[in-house]
Amino acid sequence: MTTETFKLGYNDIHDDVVRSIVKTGPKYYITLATAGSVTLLCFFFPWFYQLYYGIGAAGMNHPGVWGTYLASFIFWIGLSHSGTLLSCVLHLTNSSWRKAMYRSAEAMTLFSLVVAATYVMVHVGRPWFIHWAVPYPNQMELWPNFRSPLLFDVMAIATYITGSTIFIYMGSIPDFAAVRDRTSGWRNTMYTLLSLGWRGTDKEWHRLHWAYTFLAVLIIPLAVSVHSIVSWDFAMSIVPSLHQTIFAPYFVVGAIYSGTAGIVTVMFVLRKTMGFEQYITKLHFDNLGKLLLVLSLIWTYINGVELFTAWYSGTSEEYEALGYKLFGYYAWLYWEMILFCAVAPMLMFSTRFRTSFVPMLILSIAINIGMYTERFLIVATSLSRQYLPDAWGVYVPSLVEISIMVGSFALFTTLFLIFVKIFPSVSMYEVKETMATPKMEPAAPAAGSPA
Amino acid sequence: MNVSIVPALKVLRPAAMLVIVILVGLVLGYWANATFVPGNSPEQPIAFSHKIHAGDNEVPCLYCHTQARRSPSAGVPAVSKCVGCHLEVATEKPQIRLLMSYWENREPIPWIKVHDLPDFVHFTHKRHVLANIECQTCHGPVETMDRITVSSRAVNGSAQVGHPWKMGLCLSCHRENEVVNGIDCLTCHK
Amino acid sequence: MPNIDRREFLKLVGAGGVSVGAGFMLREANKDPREYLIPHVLAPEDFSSGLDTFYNSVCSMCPAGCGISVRTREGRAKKIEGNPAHPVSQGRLCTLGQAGLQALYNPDRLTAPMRRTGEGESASFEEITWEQGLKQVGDRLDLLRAARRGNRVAFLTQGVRGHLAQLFESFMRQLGSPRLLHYDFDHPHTLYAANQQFFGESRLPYYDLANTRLLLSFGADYLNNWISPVHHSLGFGESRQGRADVRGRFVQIEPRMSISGAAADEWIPAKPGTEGILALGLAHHIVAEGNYSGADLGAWTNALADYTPDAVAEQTGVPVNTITRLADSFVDTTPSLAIGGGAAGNHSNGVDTLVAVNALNYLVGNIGQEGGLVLNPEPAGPAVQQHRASYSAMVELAEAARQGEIDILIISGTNPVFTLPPAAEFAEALAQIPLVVSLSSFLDETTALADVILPSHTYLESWGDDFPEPGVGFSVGAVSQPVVSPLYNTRGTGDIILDLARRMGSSSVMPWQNMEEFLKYGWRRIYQRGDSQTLAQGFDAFWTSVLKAGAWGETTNGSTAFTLNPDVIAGIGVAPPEFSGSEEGYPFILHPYLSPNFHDGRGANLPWMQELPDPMTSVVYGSWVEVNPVTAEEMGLSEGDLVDIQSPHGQLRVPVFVYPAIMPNVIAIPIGQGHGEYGRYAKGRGVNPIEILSPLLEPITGNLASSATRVNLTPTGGRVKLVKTGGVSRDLGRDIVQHTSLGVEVSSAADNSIPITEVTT
Amino acid sequence: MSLFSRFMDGWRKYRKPGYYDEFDYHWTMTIDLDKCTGCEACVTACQAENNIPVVGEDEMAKGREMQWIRIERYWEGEYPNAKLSFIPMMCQHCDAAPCETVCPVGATYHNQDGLNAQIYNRCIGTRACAVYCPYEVRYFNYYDHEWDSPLEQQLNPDVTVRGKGVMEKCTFCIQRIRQAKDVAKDDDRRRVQDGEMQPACVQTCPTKALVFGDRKDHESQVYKSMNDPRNYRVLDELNTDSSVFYLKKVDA
Repeated sequence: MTTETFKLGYNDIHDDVVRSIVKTGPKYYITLATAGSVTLLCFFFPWFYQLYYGIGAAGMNHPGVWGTYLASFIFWIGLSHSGTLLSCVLHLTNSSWRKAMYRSAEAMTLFSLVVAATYVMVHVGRPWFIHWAVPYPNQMELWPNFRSPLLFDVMAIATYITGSTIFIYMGSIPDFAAVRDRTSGWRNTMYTLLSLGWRGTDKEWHRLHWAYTFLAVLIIPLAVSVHSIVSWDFAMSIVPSLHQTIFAPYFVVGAIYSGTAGIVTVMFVLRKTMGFEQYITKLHFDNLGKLLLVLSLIWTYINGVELFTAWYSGTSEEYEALGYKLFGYYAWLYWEMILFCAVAPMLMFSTRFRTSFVPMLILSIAINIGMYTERFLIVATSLSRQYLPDAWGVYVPSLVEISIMVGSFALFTTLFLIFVKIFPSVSMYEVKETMATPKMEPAAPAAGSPA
Repeated sequence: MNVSIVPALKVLRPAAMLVIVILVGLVLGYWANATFVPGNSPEQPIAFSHKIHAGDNEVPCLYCHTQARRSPSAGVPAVSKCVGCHLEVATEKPQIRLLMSYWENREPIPWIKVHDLPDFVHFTHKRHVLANIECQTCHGPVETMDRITVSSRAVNGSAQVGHPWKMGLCLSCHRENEVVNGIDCLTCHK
Repeated sequence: MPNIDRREFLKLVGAGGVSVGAGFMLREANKDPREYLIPHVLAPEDFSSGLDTFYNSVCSMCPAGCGISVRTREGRAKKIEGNPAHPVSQGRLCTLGQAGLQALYNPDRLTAPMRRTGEGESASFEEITWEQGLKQVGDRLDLLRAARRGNRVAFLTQGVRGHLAQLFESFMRQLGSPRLLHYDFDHPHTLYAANQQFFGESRLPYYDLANTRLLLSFGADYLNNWISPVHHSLGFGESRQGRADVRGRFVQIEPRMSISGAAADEWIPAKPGTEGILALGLAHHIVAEGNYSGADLGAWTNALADYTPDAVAEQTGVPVNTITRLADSFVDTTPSLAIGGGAAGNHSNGVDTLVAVNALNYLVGNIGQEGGLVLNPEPAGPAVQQHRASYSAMVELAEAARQGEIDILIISGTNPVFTLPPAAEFAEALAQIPLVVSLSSFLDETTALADVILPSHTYLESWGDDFPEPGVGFSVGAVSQPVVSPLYNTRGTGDIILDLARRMGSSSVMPWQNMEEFLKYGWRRIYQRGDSQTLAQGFDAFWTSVLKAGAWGETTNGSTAFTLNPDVIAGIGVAPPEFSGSEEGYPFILHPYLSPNFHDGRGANLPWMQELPDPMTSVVYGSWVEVNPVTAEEMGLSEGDLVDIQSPHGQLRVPVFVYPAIMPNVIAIPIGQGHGEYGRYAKGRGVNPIEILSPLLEPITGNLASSATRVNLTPTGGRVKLVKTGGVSRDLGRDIVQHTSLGVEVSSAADNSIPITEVTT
Repeated sequence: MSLFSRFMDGWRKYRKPGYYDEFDYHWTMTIDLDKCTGCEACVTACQAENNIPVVGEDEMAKGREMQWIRIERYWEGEYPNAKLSFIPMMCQHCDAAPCETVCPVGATYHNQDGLNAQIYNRCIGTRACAVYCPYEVRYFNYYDHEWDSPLEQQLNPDVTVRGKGVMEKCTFCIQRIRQAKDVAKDDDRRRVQDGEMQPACVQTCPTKALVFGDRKDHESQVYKSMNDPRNYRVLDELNTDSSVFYLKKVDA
């Protein structure tokens, strides 16, 4: 264990966290207001315009029928893998350094999933009929098409959202209780309801830990499957440079990669704004840095494989697609992606870099920009170069699309800001578990040892 | 310290009741409109009564709706058709006078469409009439109606799937009569 | 449940009331919009709702005269299809013909008679009644006629045939005016003149593509705009793959690859204007090889003495072996056929060129042969003189107008202001005429300058008839009947003329109330040609049968026997083409060609045509200049670069399209765009190459040598995105369009296959 | 539960081997590239028959053309030996269609006549089918199209006018097929005869390069020409098993 946490007593933790919820300065409200209004202006207004006018408001055309909407969708799904990874994997591997920040990570999971789901609505031409993609008996006697990877998507994401919601909620019940006991008025009422009458008896703790571990085990395969399925949307088509077996692992790794980078960003922000300097420490950045480094290496390898298979196939289709990716209309984006996601992360070989906050922040943001570009390229380049040369075309995003993309980040921020005022954004009880147990308090079983 | 949820729930009760009342209200209002102000039985320019014609006098449907036998659309009779009889029959009735005024000014009668399908449904009367399907199967007991209305009573029992003018009606009927390719989408949508 | 205090209760009641209202309105809001069923007052007998009715008629979108069959539903035209019974179209139709619907339903149609008010810039049109319009014109006509000065009236119309032509003629005869001009930009004057010279009759023969085994086309874009494209296409398909044993071979000789060039098996670029010389080169080889053994062999040998393959190769830029090969195969693979026209006919030596082509046919004995060139019988239609106006005739008209010799000009269907080069100064001439009357259905460039507009029906609303020329080897006629009731307050051209005739007191000579009556009167004569059985039925039965079938035919084959007038042979010879502008100052030769979509510009107001990708370049909405890749590279030009094209008589700014199949010193621009008027779809789009043509004449016909203008080409540095649907037009070894050679086919011929034998080349 | 069992039937039929052999008809088209002159009469015919909107210059510049059948052009060689070949490209009505598997709501499916159906009112506009289609012949309604009055009077009442957010494509003129079957039923024929019905493009093709008919009828013209030794299918290596056969261009 690192030294910082020892300076704290249980009460300090409570005070810090509860303060972060109860004490709300004007700064917070200003940020929330800005984020909210940006969401409204850049996300919802353009979207409603598009609903009224038709998808034509976006830049999509023939043959570029998919565009940034789908890219953003994949991006957000990818980001969502952060939480699952940290909470579940690290929980099971019993690596206690995760405990300070896994809840915000889970929040990221939840909210990026919400944003991703919204993007589905933005993407389709007639969202008012989206319910037809859900199997339910109806007088038309029609079922959705169960052979469609898009339908798998709907299922997978729905499951994933449900799972991670339960997961994050269950994990924070004891903390709700703790806050409940330190607040009054409407907050008290709210947390009373949220904590479901948690008393903190041994039995409760026991069950919590058991169920928590159980869920963790359940969610990991889910996380993997979700992004594999998303990748099948592309891989199951026969479009040159999309029709590849490597796509599932490629997407999963990419997802975890961008997700982890996302956590680094969020942690930095939390640390600065909520005053969690003592909980989120160099240690965390160091470990996450290592993780990132490994992921970036795997990601680069897979990219190489992708290029190689294209070249090795020797067909005109794959060649053209490959050449177009490397030197075509979008080439500069491709090389930007390589720089941010394959080259820059090499810096993290140095411990000094890993343990210094601001550089890590910048890098993490760069990585996510690069990863967004990757998703865009997957959609744009391959659709512009398909089988019939006389039908080739180029897709350029329109203002509406770009603004909605910006807006989606604002939407995410808004949701997150609301979250930090309702959920204890650092898991108090688990942090406590990392401390030496004083005699007075009822003992909790060691974390991660499933009963 | 109090950990029970019950007091918290108590606090919530008024809000909960409000919500419930509002929901009930919405449903009530919707239902009231649907039942007492049916949009599917409008006031026609001439109070033509199918009851008198098809019911009491047993004029066959195809006598006026001649098209139905050979065309996708059943069509409404030309004004001349009405006049053909009413030069003799019931000439004194005010409604007939109204009809005659249309006839003398050579104006068509702007009938309001009651039995309407979405534009993406290509129903053909011809095939159904030639297959000896009773008009009433879909149009309901027209011969009993003074003012025409979309009947929610479907003749064959199975056609109760939702509103009779929904796809369910067509499908169930096509299934029962084992229409060739009857449930292929392209049969009606093209 | 503990009791609720009263304010709590009131709150609930209030909320409940509001929500009931909300629910009520919700239902109200999602009720279906009200629709009406409007019945007929009197049931019409010719259609019943929900059922199609087909009317046979004649297409007037181009001079080919295809028979059409229009599908109508509830009295509205829904689709134009070819009339299977009509020998010209045989149930098929080109894209322009099908787009005729949009001429009928065009949002920019003239809906009522109009009169010009104000002068110059402030000029505008005010709506008037038919009575006013017809009176204004009729009175003036009456005055002139009474004063025996009817020759101060001029009548300018598009090329029309049949009884409408006759009507115009007798109308002008009543006025005693010789100034009746049929003007079309694309009328093949030189071809008629050449036939006059060679066959002694100014008529077109029937080109039997269907049965030919080798077609040499000297610049004639027979699949696109030349004479009768649909019928030629039918022949092309038949000749290519329609016959069990042989596959017709097609060779196209032209400086820029046209649609016909693309369809051909061999495309041979010859220097512009030297097509005739090439033809004579072939002729020389044929005679020299002793493949011609006619009585007049000697005469031929002398006439062709100068056209040795080497000399010809030197002049035309076509290699010697190609010339000899073509000549030999032309002799060997009979029946063969040589046709000439298009750009080849629009040079200073146009007539000679086409005579040379006829000579080629004569030498191998294709004339009167099946699969060759069949002479047509006298058209069955009413006898009318030739009123075809060449360029110089139009210039004369303009000159006369400038001299103040013309008081009234009636314009019908044609648009000279657009299709005449500015050098003719036609627009200026119009300004000099006191009363210009336009009978057009659209506000085109010429109509915009008229004083009175008496808008005509479109051809789908009016009566008429047509006797297609060339016939198909026998006499063909068809009546065009109205397929829909008129949309607007317009009248049929024939009816307008008859009305005017009445107003100038010619009703005694032209007693017919309307065009239909006149048609019936005229067709009575054709009816009388019928056999006893037809006559027995009586005229009305005959008339209905013609309307029903949409076509009338009579198998009186033209005279197959043909003897060549000896002094024609002496006169044979093609001079090298002249061009306007020096080769130094103007290094490029401008090759303007009729756009597949717009013909001579008449199709430019049809949205379908505007949005139809040009077959060769896939460009939509706009103009472009086609440049050879090598030239483009030398000048550093690429697709979309704006260039200035300068001729001695004008300048245009057009984007470049790098075109793989055009001679390095030739540039091509499609005709049809560049309208200044003519409705929302045509106006202000692209450029009109006619604007920069030099008024160089073909001496014999006096027609414009439209392919003989030299231009230079200067990059402006500007750049636009050429709007086109095509991506990369090279199939990078993907075998999308697969080819096969004849030999393989024969060997791998499976059962129920079409065996194709080697065509010796 | 009957609904469920029905669903299971529907599910099984996809896995049943040789399911597609059980069609009553098997509508097929052959296109003789040796006859095709690229005149584009078929394009206009299709546009008129199927209520295909005119999108205008700006939309064209964005690459949003709508014509269901398009003429593709491929150049070979350089001047003076440049050659140009045209190839009409429309929905190939593949019997193993990639687009059919991907539509989440089953708006596009294979019907018993071997047609690749597109049900506009079921489409939710994911555009996945357009991505999966290797021939790129599916066109999307990016907005509600308008006809300048009175051009709308030309619209074909037998064909639905598509609204925004809906995918559309060549249907082999299903409305004409339906009508032909209707006529056949009237005079108690079980089958539609060869040549009795033709799609707009086939009907108008001036060189008769396009032939359409029922593959099951071995006397039909289309059956003969699809067995011509020159026949091939575009992108056959993708095993889409398409119903449009092309006849090779002959070099001579």
